[in-house]
Amino acid sequence: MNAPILTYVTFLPLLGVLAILFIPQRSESGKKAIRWVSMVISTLVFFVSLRLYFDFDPDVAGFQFIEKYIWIPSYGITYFMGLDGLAFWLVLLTTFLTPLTILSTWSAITKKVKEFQIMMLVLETAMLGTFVSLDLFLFYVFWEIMLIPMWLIIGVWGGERRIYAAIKFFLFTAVGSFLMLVCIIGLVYFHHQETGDLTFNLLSLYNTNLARTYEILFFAAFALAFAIKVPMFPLHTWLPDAHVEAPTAGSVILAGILLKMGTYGFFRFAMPLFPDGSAFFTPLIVVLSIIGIIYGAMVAMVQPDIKKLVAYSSVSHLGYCMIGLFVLNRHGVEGSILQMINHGISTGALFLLVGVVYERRHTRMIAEYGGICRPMPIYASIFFLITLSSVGFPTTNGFIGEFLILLGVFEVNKAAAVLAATGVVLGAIYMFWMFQRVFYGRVSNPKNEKLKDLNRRELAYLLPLVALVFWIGLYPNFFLSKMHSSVDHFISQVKISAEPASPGAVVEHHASVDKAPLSVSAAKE
Amino acid sequence: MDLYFWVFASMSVLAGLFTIAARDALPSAMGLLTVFIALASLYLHLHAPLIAIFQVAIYAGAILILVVFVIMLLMAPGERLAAIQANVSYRGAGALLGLCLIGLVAVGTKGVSEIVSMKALPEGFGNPSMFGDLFFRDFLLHFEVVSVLLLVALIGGIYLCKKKL
Amino acid sequence: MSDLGFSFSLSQLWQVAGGQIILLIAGLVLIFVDLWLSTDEKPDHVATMGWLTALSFLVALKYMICTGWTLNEIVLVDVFSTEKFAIFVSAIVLMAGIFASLMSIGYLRNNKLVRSEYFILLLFAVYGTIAMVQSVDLLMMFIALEVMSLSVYVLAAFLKDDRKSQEGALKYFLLGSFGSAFFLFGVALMYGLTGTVNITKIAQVLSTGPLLENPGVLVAIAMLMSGLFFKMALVPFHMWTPDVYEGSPAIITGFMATAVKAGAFGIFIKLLYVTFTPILAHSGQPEFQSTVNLAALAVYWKPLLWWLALITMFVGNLVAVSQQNVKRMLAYSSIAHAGYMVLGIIAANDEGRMGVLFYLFAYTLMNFGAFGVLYLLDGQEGKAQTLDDYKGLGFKYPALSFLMALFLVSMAGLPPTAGFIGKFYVFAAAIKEGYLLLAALGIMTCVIGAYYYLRVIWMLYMVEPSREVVAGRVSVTSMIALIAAALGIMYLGILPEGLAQVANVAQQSLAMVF
Amino acid sequence: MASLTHYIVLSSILFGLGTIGFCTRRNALILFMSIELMLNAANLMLVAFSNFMADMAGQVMVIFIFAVAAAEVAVGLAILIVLFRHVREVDITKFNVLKW
Amino acid sequence: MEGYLFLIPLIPFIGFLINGLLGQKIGRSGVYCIGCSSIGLAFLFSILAVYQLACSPAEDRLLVQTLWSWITVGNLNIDMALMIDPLSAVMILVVTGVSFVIHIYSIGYMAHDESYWRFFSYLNMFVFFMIMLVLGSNYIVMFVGWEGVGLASYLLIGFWYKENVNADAGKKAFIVNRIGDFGFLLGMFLMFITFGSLSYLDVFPKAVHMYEHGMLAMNSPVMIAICLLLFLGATGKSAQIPLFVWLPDAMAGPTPVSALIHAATMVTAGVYMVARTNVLYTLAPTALLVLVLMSAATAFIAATIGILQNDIKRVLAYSTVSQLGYMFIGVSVAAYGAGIFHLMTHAFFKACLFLCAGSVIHAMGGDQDMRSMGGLWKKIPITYITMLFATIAISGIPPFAGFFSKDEILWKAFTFPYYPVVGKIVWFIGVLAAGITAFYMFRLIFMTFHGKFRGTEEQAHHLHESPLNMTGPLMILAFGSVFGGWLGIPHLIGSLFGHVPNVLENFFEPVFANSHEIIAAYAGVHHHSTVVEWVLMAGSVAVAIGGIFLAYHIYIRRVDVLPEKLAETYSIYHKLVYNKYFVDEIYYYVVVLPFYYLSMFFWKVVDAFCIDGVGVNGQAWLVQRGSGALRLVQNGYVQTYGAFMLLGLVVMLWFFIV
Repeated sequence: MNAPILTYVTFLPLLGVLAILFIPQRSESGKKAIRWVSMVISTLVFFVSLRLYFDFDPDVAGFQFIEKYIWIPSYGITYFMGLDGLAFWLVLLTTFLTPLTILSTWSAITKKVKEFQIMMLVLETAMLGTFVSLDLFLFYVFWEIMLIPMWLIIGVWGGERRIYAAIKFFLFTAVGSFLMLVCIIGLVYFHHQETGDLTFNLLSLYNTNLARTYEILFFAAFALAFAIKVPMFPLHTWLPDAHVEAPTAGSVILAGILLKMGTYGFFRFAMPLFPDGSAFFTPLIVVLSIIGIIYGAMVAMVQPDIKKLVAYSSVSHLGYCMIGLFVLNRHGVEGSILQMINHGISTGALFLLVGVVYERRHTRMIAEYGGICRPMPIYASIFFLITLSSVGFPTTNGFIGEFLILLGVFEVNKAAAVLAATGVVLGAIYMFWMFQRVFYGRVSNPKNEKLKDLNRRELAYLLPLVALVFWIGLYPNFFLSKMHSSVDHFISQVKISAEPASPGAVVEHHASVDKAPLSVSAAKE
Repeated sequence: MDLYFWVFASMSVLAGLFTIAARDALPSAMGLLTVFIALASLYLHLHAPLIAIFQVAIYAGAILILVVFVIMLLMAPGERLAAIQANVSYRGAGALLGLCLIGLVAVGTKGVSEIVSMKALPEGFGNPSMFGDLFFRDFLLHFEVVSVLLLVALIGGIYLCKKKL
Repeated sequence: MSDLGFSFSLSQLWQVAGGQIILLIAGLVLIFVDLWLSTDEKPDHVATMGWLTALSFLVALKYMICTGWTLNEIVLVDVFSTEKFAIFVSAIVLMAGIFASLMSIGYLRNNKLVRSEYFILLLFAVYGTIAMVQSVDLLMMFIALEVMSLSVYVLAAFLKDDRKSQEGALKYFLLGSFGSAFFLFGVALMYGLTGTVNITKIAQVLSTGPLLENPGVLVAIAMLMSGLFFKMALVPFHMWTPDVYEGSPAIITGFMATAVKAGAFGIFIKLLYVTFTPILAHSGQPEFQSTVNLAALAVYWKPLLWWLALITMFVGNLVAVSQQNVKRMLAYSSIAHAGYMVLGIIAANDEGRMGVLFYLFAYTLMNFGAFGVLYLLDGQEGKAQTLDDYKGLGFKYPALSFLMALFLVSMAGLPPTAGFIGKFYVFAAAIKEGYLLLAALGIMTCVIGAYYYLRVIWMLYMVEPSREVVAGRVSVTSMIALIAAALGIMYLGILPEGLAQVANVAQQSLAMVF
Repeated sequence: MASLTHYIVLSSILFGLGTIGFCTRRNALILFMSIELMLNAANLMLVAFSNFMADMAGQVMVIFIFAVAAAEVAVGLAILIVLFRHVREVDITKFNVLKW
Repeated sequence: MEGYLFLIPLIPFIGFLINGLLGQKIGRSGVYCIGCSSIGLAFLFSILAVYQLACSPAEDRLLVQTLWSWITVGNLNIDMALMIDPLSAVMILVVTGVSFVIHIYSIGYMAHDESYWRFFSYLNMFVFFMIMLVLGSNYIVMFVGWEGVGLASYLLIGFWYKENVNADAGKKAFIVNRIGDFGFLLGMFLMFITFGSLSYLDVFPKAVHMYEHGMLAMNSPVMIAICLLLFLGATGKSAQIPLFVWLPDAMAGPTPVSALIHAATMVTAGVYMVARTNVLYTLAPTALLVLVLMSAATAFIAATIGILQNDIKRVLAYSTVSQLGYMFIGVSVAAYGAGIFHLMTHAFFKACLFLCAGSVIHAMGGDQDMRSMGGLWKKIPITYITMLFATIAISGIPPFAGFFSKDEILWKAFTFPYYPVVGKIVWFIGVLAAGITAFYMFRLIFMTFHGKFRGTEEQAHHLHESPLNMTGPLMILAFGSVFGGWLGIPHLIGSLFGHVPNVLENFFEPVFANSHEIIAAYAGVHHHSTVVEWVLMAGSVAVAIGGIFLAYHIYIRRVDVLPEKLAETYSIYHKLVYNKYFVDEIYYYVVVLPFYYLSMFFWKVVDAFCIDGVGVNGQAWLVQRGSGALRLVQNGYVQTYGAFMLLGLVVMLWFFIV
């Protein structure tokens, strides 16, 4: 067994917290030191996580880098971590985005620097933990821990209505996740009844045969928790508020990673655990996703606030991810996963970009800008490239994701695909309209005349994102190749068991499900 | 027909009613005194002479006197509380609920007497020596704890009432 | 049997009630120490008294754990028992006592109260609680309950110059007496029905005779329970809680919310399970085999507790939302917590009882922590208790605020804190027994709970200060206690298994109480 | 000879009167007395049972309840007196600062 | 062998990067040099590739270069691959050739613009994407180019972004194109699930195979759907009804852009795509019917709008729309070669026309209104002559290029094998449109170059011929306009001169062979007499000449009275046509505004009020209020508290006993 690399990756940021705790922040140099420590640690985390890339075996359908220790034996709770093709990318996305985000706070966060950086690092740990946990309890713990730092980031360092936004964010998420906890426990006990095995181990729980009613019930609760996070229409209203009020870094992490937890949750938990439930709810979710795509785009279009616009665009984009997941074919699911990464990159970048002008002008209103293409050409160019990614321009990442998803949807339901594809048009409308109002025309506001273009630090955190946009756009196989087996496995998990049970099929399915994780652990140990 | 019982029972109920119905505190205390005495009489009837004595000595003699002292201390003679009744609805509800309680308890305990293992009273039941035996054997620990209780009451009372200790 | 005719030997007494005896002796010693010291009243003396009290709690704790926990059999002296359950609850109470005495040193100084009766009363309150938890005799329960209550009444009224304190205490006293009258009536009725006041004997008698079909038993149960519900502060027996908590000195509020509640829950669980459920049948003793019949009573108390838990969680959390005074808000929150704990009791399984014990432990840590910070931020009782006062203190008093935030997060039941694990245990237990709906509804009230807990945190960190608030002097003892509580919360939140095992062993011992 | 039932009913009536008094009266001292009434009801019950079951324990318990009642009254009155110093009233509807 | 194919797009791309990133540093000449030479090199490599292709035997005319495996998911396997076959060969020559010429022209045209480097980099980018579009070996790569040229178009239309109008036009172009792309995407999906691939080399043979083996019926709904969806894409890109509205606005861009993108290359991408997909279209006659009707309508309506436009570039823009309609008529009567032929000749003369117009505008100092021009021919003779040639070409006067291509289209329409009657009608519309085209094009010539100068003194003073780097391209393109048609000389005429071969048709044969076979097998081979063909040819020429004379009559001979008089006499029609049939307005009020208000409704009512207000904050309000109400129960009276305890007890007892 190799070194417990997932544990290292997950908890390394806490080391940074420890270091930062002892740096006084009264002086300017202290603040600088804090920032640097935070930056260095998170970069280190990224490099450590890169190690995963080299060791990741794309042919394995189950989980890799497995770590399992007994934690709370009386409830069968374990410290159980592992990665598959989806979690793998989300972990990398997290470790990649965090240092960039921290870099973006250099001049944005000048008060309470220490607390802020601590929150960022704690948040990173929580997010990573969420993605790598294979024990439902462990997952839930990380899932909830993540709430607090994010809540504080929005609430303490946010804008005018930060408290409203923060508490809305918190309560929305709490409603879903608390209910989910009840259902997690319920599931565990049903599993216990069935097999006599009391465990929170996800892989064992996959094999639970629940009564259909309970599958539907539990899926509903899980789906609620995740759908709020995604967020799906009509549970999305926390998002615009949270995004608008959060500081730039908060928005980036929120959009880039936190929202992925919703879709990730569907992929990892809700759907494979309750295939019948997911089959039952698929029509509803598809409809809501389509509504989300169209509605999100339309509402985004009329937003006067750039951040809000991007927030609503997230609703639209995440609609794609959801619908892609639920069509349950390779194209849809892989597209959806890729779209998760894409959205993390491009929407993250958009928020960073908005943050750049916000820092200079302290307003996010589109009407306050106009014509800033001229004072800030580099900024405009990068913004434009990211805009392209956001609207799914071919050769950018957005296209690959949307294309695969829509193709996947089309294979299953043509009408749904047609409706979903309108998002392609709508996306162009709101993004380009916004771009035009912000960057084109004459400089209408004299305050914008003297705007400074991007400095080197800003370029340093934006360019990697731009590079990724095109990397994924031009060579998506690099990313896709790692997820094929996991996605196949996922589809077989959800699909086969969702089919009306002929006894043979069920047995076969169980055998196949059992095999994969076991073989992995055997191989690894 | 047990006249003794009925006399003192009705006396205690009436006195009890008077206790809670009297406008002033002092007559109310007198009502309570009557209840105590009526109950003491019933205790005698129930072969509990010692309790009857204690009832009169401790309850009527000590506790109630304490209450009366406090009444004297805190209220001017004949002082009445303002006529306007605050919080009437709740109090009405309370009275109603109290009546319900009586009814329910009475209904609930209707069959109790059939179940309780009736025994003929042994010789000397209720006499002090028997009482003392029990008191100092089976209830020794209770006694000790009650002494602590009284100590607490003592300390508390002293602390609260004395202005400067 | 000694020649005095006692049914127990002194060594047995020492084994079973050693902790109580230590506390009693300490109490008496302290009275004399007090008398000796109080010839010239100085704050130092109060501190000395505080330290001595804490020390005696510690000694008692040590004694109870080292002696009681290692006993393989339950030792009984007819009225007291030393089953591990009682020891566990007593340990919680003693822990609360230690917290209370340590914090009180600072509290009394900040409030310029140089009165050492405080500690004596505290000591007797703890003594009463432990005696209550250890008792297996309804009469002793009642008397011990009164010892505890009277001490706490006086402590609640301890701020003689503060009208609120007095008013709260009087309400507490009146309603408490009212409640214990219920209990007493229940005791009397139960005695009449079964001919005994010993809870195991009651169980035996109830299960063998024709009594189970008699509604009189149910009347008695209802009376007994409602007396205890009062102390547990379940809706609708909770009405005293907010007023008394708000009025009382902060530390005493903390004590009431933790030790008294722990005692009440402890005795309630013991009474309920030993007397009214078939738990004794698990002991394997032939004379208790008949108690399996007591399962029939579940039809009565389970739905009752179901509704009570729901209403309690709901009302506690809901009303807390509109509270401006943090102390009062915490009072409502403690009501809500009681509701969660009842969830574990309804489950009526090992996990549930274990969960309640764990919950009580965690709850004691976090609640005492919160009240500790509250009094420190307060300066002098009542000076800065409202949410308005808390505005912007987060960066002015970072350590205190952080601790407050931690305690509140734990109360809100968010990981990785003990509060979360505690909630997890009780909910898991309820769900295991199929109370999915109740669990779901209950957990929704947690959302409301999260809202008002977080509101305090956001007042601390996210709002600009509205007026100048000067926190009181932070005494070392308080800080030690707070940090200990915080570490405990974190530790239990991450590694709960150890305590859970202990709690499990403790709850299992309930089956052996006879 | 009155039966046990008579005593139980009498006891519950007295107990009920106590609760009614507690819930309706505003004079704090009458509230005290109502509580005493309730305790006495319990005492009566104990003595009655003790008599009919021929078990002295019931009587012994009554003694303890006397003690408890005495202690309660002592403390309660003390608190009332302290509060009286602040409010100059024994009307409990005036003890209404703490609410909501 | 084919290893250099990737250089054709790569070089412009590198040019784009250099100009874009370092444009400000390397100075004007550097930018010009890189901008033009990169296209020049691409052109050279294109010639090389086409040469190689032409040298190989007809059945081997195919070069494929797979660059890398792009998207591999499940059975979807898309390579980033380039392919050149006769069809793309012609296109690539047109694209790189015309681009090169226009790049050179741009040096002069953009000489005074401060953002010249940006212009050149965009232009290079456009060429890159256009090459990708043409050379892509599957629909996805084509889609890359397809969207990419749209992007370049967006950037170039809005090149002078300081004017919001320009930026608006760019945005409009992009969004309208996106609507088309929406169809394109869906078409691809449908194609993928039908044929399991998106590569040309898989799809077409498979379609033929399936057809031949009866797995795919002629005119099956799937095929119709695919074809129509793809055509929706084409209507966006190629400005056909109903998505043509963006093109006239796109004239906001610099004139070279209009010439290159909005006349010669990008807008013809739709035609290319349909020709590329010929097999599928051939299998879907109904789709072709729709296409032909739409395109005929486009050709006619756009031409009528062209009559009354006063902005010189707008006239050309509508003319482009109309001509694109022509091309689509060509491809939609299954005469794919004819469509491409017209595409090629159109590239020459329309590019030439635009560049000339640019030259005129240049001379006029930026003024584009023909009403302020007149009599310019003396001042800018080269421009005049080249423009005249191009105009004659577009009017379809033999032997200019336009005549051949237009005539072939008309003839093929007349002999439309699937729907002969419709074909005849379309022929008639086509001839009519040709006449109108001739009319308004000459109107343009007459208003601009003849008569009196109507502009200001200053403009008159400013008038000058453009420099050589601008007139040179004009001449080259004019040359193309004159002689370009000879590549596709019809058999009829070719036989007159001793079997001059129709080079183009022969060259294309391998690409369209399958379609021709299918048509022949399905509709049979009809032989039309040469007499009919001659008569039709003469008829269309006559109509064109008639149009020219009409223009002459109105705008030269009776210019003082007739235009106004006509406008008054037919004021309703005048207004209608003058305002472009109010299409923009209709779209605005029927689509844009409702859409906007619907969005506002969603935001303000559904989101803010219903979900957030009632749903979310409503619950919070409920909790707050509930809390506020419930706390009042806690009224501070001991009796109340006692009553509640009593209540609890009573309820418990009730529950237990009763």
